[in-house]
Amino acid sequence: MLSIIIFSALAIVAVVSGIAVFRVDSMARATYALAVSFVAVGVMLLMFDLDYIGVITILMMVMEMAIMAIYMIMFMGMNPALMPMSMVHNNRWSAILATGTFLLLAGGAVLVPWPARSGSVGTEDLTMALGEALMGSKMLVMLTVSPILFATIVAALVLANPRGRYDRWGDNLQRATPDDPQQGGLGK
Amino acid sequence: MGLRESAARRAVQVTHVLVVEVPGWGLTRMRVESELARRGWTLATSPADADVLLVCGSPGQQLDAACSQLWSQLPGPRARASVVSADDVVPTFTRLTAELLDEAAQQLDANTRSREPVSASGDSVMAQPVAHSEHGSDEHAMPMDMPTHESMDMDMDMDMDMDMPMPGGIPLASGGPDRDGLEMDVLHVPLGPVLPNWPAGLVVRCALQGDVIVHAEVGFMSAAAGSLGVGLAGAGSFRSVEDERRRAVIRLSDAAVNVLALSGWSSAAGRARRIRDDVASGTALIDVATRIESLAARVKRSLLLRWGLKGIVADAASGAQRIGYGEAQSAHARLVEWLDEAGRSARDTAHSYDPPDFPELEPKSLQLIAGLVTGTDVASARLIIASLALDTSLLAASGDVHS
Amino acid sequence: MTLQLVLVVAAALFCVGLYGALSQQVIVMVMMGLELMLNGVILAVGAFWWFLAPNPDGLLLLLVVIAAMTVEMAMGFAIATLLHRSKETDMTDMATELSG
Amino acid sequence: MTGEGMNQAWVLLAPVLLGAIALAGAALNGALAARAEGRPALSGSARPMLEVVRLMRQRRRVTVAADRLLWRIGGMALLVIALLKTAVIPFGPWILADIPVGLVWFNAMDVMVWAAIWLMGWGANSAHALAGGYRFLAQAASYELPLMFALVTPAVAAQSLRVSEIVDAQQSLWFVVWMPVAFLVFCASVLAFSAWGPFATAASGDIAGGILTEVSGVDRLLILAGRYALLATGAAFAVALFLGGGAGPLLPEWFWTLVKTLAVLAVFIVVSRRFSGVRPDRLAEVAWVIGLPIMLLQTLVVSIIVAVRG
Repeated sequence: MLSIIIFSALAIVAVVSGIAVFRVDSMARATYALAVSFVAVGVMLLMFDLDYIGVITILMMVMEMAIMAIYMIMFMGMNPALMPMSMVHNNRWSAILATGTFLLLAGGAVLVPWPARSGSVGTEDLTMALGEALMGSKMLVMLTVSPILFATIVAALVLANPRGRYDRWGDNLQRATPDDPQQGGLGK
Repeated sequence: MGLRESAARRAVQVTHVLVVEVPGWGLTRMRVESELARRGWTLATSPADADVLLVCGSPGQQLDAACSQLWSQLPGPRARASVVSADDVVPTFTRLTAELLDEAAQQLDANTRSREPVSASGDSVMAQPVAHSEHGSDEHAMPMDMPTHESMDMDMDMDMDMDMPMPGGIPLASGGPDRDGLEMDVLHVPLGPVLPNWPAGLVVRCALQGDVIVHAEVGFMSAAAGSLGVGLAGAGSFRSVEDERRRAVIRLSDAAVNVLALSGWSSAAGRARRIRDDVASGTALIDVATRIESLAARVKRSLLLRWGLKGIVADAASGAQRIGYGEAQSAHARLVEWLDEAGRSARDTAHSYDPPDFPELEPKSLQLIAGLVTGTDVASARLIIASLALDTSLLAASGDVHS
Repeated sequence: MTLQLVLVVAAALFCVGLYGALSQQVIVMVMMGLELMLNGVILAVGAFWWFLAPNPDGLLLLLVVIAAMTVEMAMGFAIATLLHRSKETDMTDMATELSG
Repeated sequence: MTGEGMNQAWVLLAPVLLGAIALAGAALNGALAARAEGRPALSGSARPMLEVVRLMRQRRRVTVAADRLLWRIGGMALLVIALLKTAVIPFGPWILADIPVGLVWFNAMDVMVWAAIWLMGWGANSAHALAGGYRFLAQAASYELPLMFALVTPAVAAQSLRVSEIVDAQQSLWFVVWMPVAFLVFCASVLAFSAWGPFATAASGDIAGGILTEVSGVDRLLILAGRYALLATGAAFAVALFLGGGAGPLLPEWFWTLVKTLAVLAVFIVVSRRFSGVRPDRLAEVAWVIGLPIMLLQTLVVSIIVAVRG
């Protein structure tokens, strides 16, 4: 019983702050509303005994939203003030589509006869088991995900960085220290 | 009631004081700082941090207006005083303590002052706190750029319609291309006239993108006409060689205090300040010489400081030269030089003494400072200005300079 | 707490995100919509795992979803920065005009 | 008293003890500052209490168009984060929540500091405060990855993310002995996420106090106390991860934990005074080009040792 109350409270927090993301008047509030939504979902995962995944979700999402807030302000140009804003297009169709999808999904969730639980949570350390699965029988997943993540890092840097090494070190790479707008700590 | 009083008595033992130095009253400010240290009081970094607003000297019109603005930003319980001569310092402090302890008067002050939110010190410690409403002058015209409309530029004159979105009466920041090729908001932020470790009376009005200064204009707020302080190193008709040396050591260590404090090394800055205060209060120079030398050695040894100050040079096509320095020198080199020179001056017992050169500041050289700080970030700009060791008392009589 | 309840909540999160991703004009806001959709997915996968098949292998799917989220985020920021630099726009509408 | 009963009492005791340790740190800092200014050190050690009284008496203030909600959340967050961190730190035999992923929990909480400090800077609607917030985020982006690997290293050695098991794994040999780099990186990161000492540029004087520019009264008190509390939890966690927790001869475990924590905290405070500020824009390159690879190397060495020993 208690778990249902806690879960419902978290669910309300998650959904309401999710809605707030598109309703509040300030970039910072929108971003941190999303962070709150993620934290609520992270705590729900903790309720499913998913300790590691739950805490990791909280960790990653708060970090990501802290960075996201900067991008929001950088790109959208807002003073630290509560600025009424509306940046929506085809609002009506979006709302209809979203509501339709919700009815479909929720209907499915309620009506589908879900199978009974198979297997059970062992007494063993789940995180350890997850790690062993990752490094053992399911290593292929890790082998796929890691190069994708690495490629993402490289690709994102290439896309976002405006200055190549010839801009920094000169046409013949002849400079002793790079010509940067802001000097780094090493001069590399 | 007894509880309130005893709490108040405890609170005033660690009063935080926002010191405003009027150009020309450097010695008074130093006297105030040494008295603060003696009592265990603290220099406030911003009005929100302060219990006391203490003005050293008699400010001119602009600086006076800025002080009133600061006064309105103190959270309270608060007290305000001004000291002109060094002899006034101790009695003033006693009076300030009594004022802070006066519960009834503080209560009255709290009840009568405006309850409106105060303006942030970042954008209101400015030359004309009411500039926006008085004259919609060209220098305050800001092109606006609404995110929803494509480059809808318009001048933000104050006589324009008020239906533009201005939350809290603050116009939105406008955009501008930044050095990384991204369009970014430009914030107009004045540095000075009241900041920790900042030359008296100087105002650098910056256009900031992030914390990079993309444009700067320099202004100056002078002392009241007809009143003259004694400058950073003091002036007198008769100067003995010993006095000259003393002045030089005070001046040099004061400059070192500023650079050390701005580089985030408060304990070294504190040592330099104690040396300065001891010399000012009459300790024999030979007695502080060892301390100066050990501080200089400490500063030279610190790799972290050298690394942190690396590349911070007042150069910008030798604007520094025209301000009065021989050559462009890094902040670190200058700091070491000051401390060495102070050590030499303190040891020196020769009969003649040639004081070290500091730039003679003229009103027109002020504008060169803008060139020195443009393109740097705020932290570097603060260090560059501190490394110039400006003595604005030389300008005290020249009146306010508008940017 | 039943699987149905959790799934309805997850569907709600997903659809709020869907609404945002479809209706918002600014790229970063669209990304926030996508994030919210993935938030719903994470919750749903967590619920399936807990109520249907609680064995360690199922957790891998969650890790993959989280990894997908970081990829989405990093690429989103990179493209937003690139667009901002080259076209001084942050709107999806303007980015659709691909001619330089 | 039984172990169970004591553990329940610990729920109430832990926040008090955290406060006491943080206060001891503040007192030491005050004493050092007073001695440096030529006043008796004893008068300086009373200073934190006097400051508390002063800030309680001072009025709060609000700036024009401040985002009050976010500002107040940011101001309170540091203390709350410190308390949440305390939950997974073992104090001798007692621990509030010995969850299987205690280490990750600690890491998640110090990421919360990113948000807290940036919100303080943002909420005030002041350019100086915002610059402080940005400085902290820039610094955070530099220290976080080395910090994560510094946290991972003891976990690899103990083969567990549970803090109590990490402590138990050190009974024969403290981890600091064979993972000194991780220990140093962790300590530096503690200073960094507490915005303390050389890493205090977010609140430094050159931007009029940065994140502290506009706060007064109780709000300021919460932030300052929060920083000391974060420093204290960092010291306590360093003891658990690297210094053997409550291990020590003769005296009870809780005593050794307390002594070690206070010692680490004292070292943090004394050593910080010897350094000048580290600017975030300079730190970034060093942290990523030197700090992170060295830290990875440390983790690799430890992993190999663990694998070889079986």
